[in-house]
Amino acid sequence: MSIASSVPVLQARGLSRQFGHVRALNQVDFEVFPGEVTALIGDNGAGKSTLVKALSGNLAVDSGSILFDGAEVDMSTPSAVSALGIETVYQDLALAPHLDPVQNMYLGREIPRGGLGGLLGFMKTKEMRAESKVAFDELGATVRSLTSPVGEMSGGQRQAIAIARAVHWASRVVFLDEPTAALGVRQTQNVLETIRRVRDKGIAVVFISHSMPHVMEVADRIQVLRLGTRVANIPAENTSMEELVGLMTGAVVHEQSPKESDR
Amino acid sequence: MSIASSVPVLQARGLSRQFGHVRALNQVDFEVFPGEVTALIGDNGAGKSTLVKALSGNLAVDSGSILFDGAEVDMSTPSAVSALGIETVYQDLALAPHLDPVQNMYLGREIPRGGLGGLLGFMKTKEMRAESKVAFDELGATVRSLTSPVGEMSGGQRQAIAIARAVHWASRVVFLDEPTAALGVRQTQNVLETIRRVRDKGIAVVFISHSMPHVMEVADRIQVLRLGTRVANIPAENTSMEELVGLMTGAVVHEQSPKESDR
Amino acid sequence: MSITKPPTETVAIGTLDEPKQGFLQRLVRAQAFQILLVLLVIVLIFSALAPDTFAQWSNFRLIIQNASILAVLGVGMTYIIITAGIDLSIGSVLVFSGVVSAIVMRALGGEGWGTALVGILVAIACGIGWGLLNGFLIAKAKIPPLIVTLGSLGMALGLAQILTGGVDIREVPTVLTTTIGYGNILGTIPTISVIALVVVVLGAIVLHFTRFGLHTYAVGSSELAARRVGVKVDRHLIAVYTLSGGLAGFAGILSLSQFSTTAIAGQSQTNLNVIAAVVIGGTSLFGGVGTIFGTVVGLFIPAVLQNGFVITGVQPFWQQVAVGAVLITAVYIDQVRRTAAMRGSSQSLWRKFVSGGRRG
Amino acid sequence: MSITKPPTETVAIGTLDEPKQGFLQRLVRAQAFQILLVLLVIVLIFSALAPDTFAQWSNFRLIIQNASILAVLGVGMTYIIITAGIDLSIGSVLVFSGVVSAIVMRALGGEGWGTALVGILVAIACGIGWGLLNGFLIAKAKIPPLIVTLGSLGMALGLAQILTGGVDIREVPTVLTTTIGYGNILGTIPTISVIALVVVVLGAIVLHFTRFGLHTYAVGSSELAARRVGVKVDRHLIAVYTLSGGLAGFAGILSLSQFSTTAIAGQSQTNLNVIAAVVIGGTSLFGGVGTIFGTVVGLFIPAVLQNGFVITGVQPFWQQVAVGAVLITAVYIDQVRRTAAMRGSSQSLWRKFVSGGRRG
Amino acid sequence: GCSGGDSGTSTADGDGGYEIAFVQGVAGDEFYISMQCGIEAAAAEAGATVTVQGPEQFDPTLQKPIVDAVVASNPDALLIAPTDVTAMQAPIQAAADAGIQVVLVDTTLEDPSMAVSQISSDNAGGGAAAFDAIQEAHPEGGKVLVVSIDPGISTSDARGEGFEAAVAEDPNFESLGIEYSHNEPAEAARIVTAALQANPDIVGIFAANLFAAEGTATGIQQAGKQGEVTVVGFDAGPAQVQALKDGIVQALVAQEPATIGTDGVAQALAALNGEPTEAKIQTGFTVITADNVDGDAADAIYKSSC
Ligand SMILES: Nc1ncnc2c1ncn2[C@@H]1O[C@H](COP(=O)(O)OP(=O)(O)OP(=O)(O)O)[C@@H](O)[C@H]1O
Ligand SMILES: Nc1ncnc2c1ncn2[C@@H]1O[C@H](COP(=O)(O)OP(=O)(O)OP(=O)(O)O)[C@@H](O)[C@H]1O
Ligand SMILES: [Mg+2]
Ligand SMILES: [Mg+2]
Repeated sequence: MSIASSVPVLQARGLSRQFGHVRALNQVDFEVFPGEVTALIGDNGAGKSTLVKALSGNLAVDSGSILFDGAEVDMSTPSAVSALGIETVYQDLALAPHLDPVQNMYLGREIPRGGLGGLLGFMKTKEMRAESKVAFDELGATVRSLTSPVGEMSGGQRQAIAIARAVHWASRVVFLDEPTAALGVRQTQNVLETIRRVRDKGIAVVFISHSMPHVMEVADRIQVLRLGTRVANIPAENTSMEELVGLMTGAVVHEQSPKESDR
Repeated sequence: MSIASSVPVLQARGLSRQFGHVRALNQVDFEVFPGEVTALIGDNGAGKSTLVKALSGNLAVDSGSILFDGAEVDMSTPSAVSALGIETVYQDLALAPHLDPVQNMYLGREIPRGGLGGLLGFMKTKEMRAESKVAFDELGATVRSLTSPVGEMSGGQRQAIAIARAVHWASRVVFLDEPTAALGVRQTQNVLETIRRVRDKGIAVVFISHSMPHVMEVADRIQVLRLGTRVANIPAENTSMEELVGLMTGAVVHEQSPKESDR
Repeated sequence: MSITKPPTETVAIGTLDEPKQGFLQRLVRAQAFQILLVLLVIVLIFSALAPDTFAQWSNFRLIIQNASILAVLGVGMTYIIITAGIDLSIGSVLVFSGVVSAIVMRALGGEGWGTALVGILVAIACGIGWGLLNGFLIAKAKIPPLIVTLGSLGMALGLAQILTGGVDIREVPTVLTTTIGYGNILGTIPTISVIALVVVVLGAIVLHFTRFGLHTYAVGSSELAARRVGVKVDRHLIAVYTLSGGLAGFAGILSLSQFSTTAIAGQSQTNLNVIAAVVIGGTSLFGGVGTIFGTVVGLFIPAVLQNGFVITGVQPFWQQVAVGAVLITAVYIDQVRRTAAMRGSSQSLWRKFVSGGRRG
Repeated sequence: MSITKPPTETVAIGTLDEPKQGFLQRLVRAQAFQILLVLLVIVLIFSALAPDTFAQWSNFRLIIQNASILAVLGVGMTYIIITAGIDLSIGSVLVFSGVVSAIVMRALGGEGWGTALVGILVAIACGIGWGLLNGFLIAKAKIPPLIVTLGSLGMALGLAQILTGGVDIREVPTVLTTTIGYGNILGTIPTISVIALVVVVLGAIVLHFTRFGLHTYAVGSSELAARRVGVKVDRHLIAVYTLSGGLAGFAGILSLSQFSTTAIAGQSQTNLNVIAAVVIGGTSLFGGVGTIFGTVVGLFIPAVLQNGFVITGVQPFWQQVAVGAVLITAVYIDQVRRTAAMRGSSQSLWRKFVSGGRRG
Repeated sequence: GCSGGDSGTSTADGDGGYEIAFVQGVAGDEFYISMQCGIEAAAAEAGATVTVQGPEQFDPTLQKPIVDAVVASNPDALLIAPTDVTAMQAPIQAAADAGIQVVLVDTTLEDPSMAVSQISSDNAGGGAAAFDAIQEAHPEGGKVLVVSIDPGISTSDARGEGFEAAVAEDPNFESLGIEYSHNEPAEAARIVTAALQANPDIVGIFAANLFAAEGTATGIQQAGKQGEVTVVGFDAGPAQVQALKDGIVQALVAQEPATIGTDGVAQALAALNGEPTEAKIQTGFTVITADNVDGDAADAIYKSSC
């Protein structure tokens, strides 16, 4: 089912981060392997989004280290992280509301014109539009206008744009923070399928969702956060929905050291 | 299962609304009955949120009429609508990010102090805090701090606050636009249970969701929007997930006039 | 889907919460404490440089006196900026109200409290009139506040000039100048400053403790959210601009009392000075955050700087340079300290936004 | 869950889309077309009132000539306001650059192009210097733009006064005054206006068609989003403030050419005038929206009004009142027409926000 | 100091020299700089030190805090150009009450009794003289315009009024009134171009201060009316004199700032030394034209550096 290798492409060790009196991350270990879909689940406020932000260069942690391909690299800014081939769909999406879907899709990665025009910053607008259309179609997104600002679009349309963008650019890791939350039934199925397709290209996928059926459907490995701590890291086939829900709420406690459960 | 009466508490007739070249609503009829959970479903961009905004005084329609308790009343502003006992959880939530959960919960409905203090605008802060805590607890919300701005909170925490607010104030109709999208498993169950409880108090609930299992779990009646038009209005027991999905995507077409299917 | 319903345990609400905070704590933590430290440092430096001249009550007294009118204006401006608005017209409205009030008092004649009281009411009424106009155009006609108040700036000043023919009116009842303008309370505290203090304290109480203040924050935090939950946003905006206008009118009578003239050519810098004070005090131009206390501290920083520079004999041209540099430095230090207080949250964009950091 | 995968039909993308839009269409639709109509109406009214004096090319020529320097400044300000920033320092930077350039040219001596060219480069370099400083403090030190540019306003002006001892320099190479200042192209088109037009057109092309322009909108639309997708937000902000500074420096040499003096104290209103023009032109102070074309139209509305009022003999005091009133009315009409063009979207708060309506 | 040097800093000298503070009506104005030169020269002779301060605009609300601070710094004498006859009354009274010898220079107060002396220019007379110069150039009469600063500034208002009063006495001339340039050359240029467009028969323009004159000159050049319109400026800084020599301005009304400054110091020192003082000194003005600029009026030109 997975073509996973044994070196994690991204590995976090002992991450902690406190906001005021709230300890959002508390000594979290986390790792993702190429060609594997890792589901990250947990109750509301468990720290999932905070972990994603920390791993995508958007949030400084108080302590802990992050390794990429087994080595420490600069992951302090979003642009450094995307240069490593890591893309993220944030829970709050973070699209530029006044820009259109195509501009959002290519923001920061515009295709320059050839020659002098390109040096001066002119862009291949038509090409970008055509490629975006293909990417949106692939997800079955119902984006009805490619020239309206995304701020005017429906929740699901915006989510589809953000997913299309991340999937299009990721080459090593893609984080999807509740990507299907606003999507229709059909779009959700497309996204789950896309996740599998991306995984099969050897890219590591981190899938955050509150929908246990979806998690069971695509995940190869499941890591559970509870109150800022990882309480489980288990292969998807070895668990059940009941166990996962118990782990998230604290009704079930795994008597395991994180090291033992690794792979 | 439902204590529905036969006069719709809220009824929309032939609502249309166009944005630029996009026809978001196209001659939509829609009605909700007291003590009934009406699920409103449809593909992304079908017009569900637009319909909710139109029915909650947030959007002027191009044509069509809205009746409350069978009569035309002023429903042009959100405050007029909430005065009728109609509350809404919007898909984009619309909390004031700099205010804390308690302030958001009571915004526009603050409890005044007694006597002169009340006239001068002083508020019963402690009482509001205590009541908010009860409301959040009821939903099992994981709001960790009652004094932090909600802009700092996780997606699920914010959603829980918005739901708690709407449920707390609604006396006739409550619109829930994808209320469980960001919620954890446990919180989702609580919200579904809350929906049933509210329904049993005789309040009409409009539940928008892309999760067919949740829809089937709580809905008494299901109305389907497709490209801005209502294509079905059916009791929940007479349908199946497959049929609903087909209706939403256009794979199944109901050969029915809306009038016939009414109740 | 067969998920067994998990126990509805009541989790964590408030359990990790900060200890309950009193009024003082909230004020101090929230906004303006760091900038107060900056002000104190400035005062200490000048006191060390010029202990005999700067660090005297007689000098502080005058600094406070000169800041009093601006403080009254600052209260209204703080409300407006918290709603994410702006009011450029306050200086002109001040002048206009002073002019009308002076004309009325001249017509009534007399130097006593009767005339003065009518003048005060007229000035406030004029200010309220302009404020209502501003608020109405902003809330109902949906014209951007910058344009509306730029327009009323010109209109109020032009009308003041038309009413006076461009010649200042200098007949002001003596009771105003002797009591409000230059009178003292307890022998040494300027009456005008006590009046300003009352306005400031009332403004702060209303902003931080009442429904009106809460709605001011709500409108600035998210107008959409406020509107959706049924806050009467339009009415509130009108009220806030009216408040600012009324305070500008009141400041007009204070200015008349202090200067015994309508000073129609004056107040050209007032709007920018007051806006700067509000922003120095930690209020974000993007709305939703701010305190009156911060504004008052924000007023004193440039005032103390100018006073100190004059006393230590810094050349006027260099003063401008120095005030500019110190302003930037002060806000920067405030920034850094606040960030540090948040414990390494320097990457939290949200927090930066909330604290008015990046873009305010 | 057994949902049969529905057909992945390619729905609706672009099918309901507007017909493809050219450059002109985009410009016109997007922002500034309505306000252009307002300008035209104002011109028509004055033309009817004073056909022999107002409605003459000779008069329009002068209006255009007098608006040229502000147009150059307006280009930079439009970029800045689109990023949700503000630059109060342009007037002072203009003066400072003019002063330094005049001093350098005086030291070099000579009335020819050699000296003038050095002067032009020096002025632009000075402007860039201040712009860099502003940008750095805003982007890196995270100090609010209002405070930074208020500070550099004072600093640049103070330094200009220190450099000259407060006395204007009047020695400007004659080539500058005869060609740029008062020269004409094609006999009747002021050279300075042609220069300004080139700057405006270049500014518009870069803003609307290049990556740089796109990132400007992105930063203003959502700084967080831009940062997250890897746009170098800090670098971009520095670049935008540097652009504005450089243009202010260039405007400094234009001003020298036109007035043959450094006019140190004479730019106190420039910043507000330019900001007002940008906002009249439909750019939102909250960022993300705006056009250069709108700014240019926004500059001409007050300029034409003033010219028309003087020509039709309106009393100076009344002029201020009338300019204020017409300003508000113009923006209001623009607002209403734009809203109507959106077909009844008057309730769409989002659209209002996008179009800079409510709060910009 | 006026040369940008360090003479503005008061050095607490041990030689017992007096400390004199000079508060300008507005900082960075050549008129006050020339006055400052006179003051510093006279003070240097007497071994006194001078501190100079001034507000950014001619605005009592900006000048008052400065005066308050100057008083707090406790100089021996205060030379001040009050920006308003009533608004500055109380702060200056406070200075006198603190034992500081006050000399009012250039402008005065409603009740100047606390001052040891008041030395003022005749601004209204200067305005009338400006009209005389236009009258001389255009004996046939015509339309005239005043470009002033802002309404409410006592000095420029007096100039405008003096000018208008003189126009009213000559039936051949018609005044188009006073326009206000808000102290911006660009604004003055816009006004003048529009006025010339509406009234091509304007024969004379009186520009009430330096920026008004510079903008007026620019406007006339833009309209291509050099030589047809007589421009009379007020004050005679190097810039104005340059304009006069270039033929852009035809006449200048010069006050005597240096004399005011010298006299002011003399009066202050007299008061400090317990000698008799002169309660009121009126200084005159000189009309400078191209004919006398290098001749007998050369002394009237203001200095931009001492
Ligand atoms: N910028 C911030 N400032 C203060 N507290 C924060 C901030 N961001 C997150 N928190 C807090 O940290 C905790 C973890 O939040 P996070 O968003 O990571 O949760 P989550 O697991 O993603 O939850 P959800 O499922 O609801 O999205 C929450 O209690 C939240 O209130
Ligand atoms: N303010 C607006 N301006 C322009 N177009 C809009 C606006 N609001 C909605 N639309 C368009 O109207 C259509 C319906 O949007 P709506 O938000 O109602 O969909 P929805 O059914 O709620 O979808 P979702 O399930 O994704 O939330 C979409 O195509 C959307 O792009
Ligand atoms: Mg989350
Ligand atoms: Mg929706």
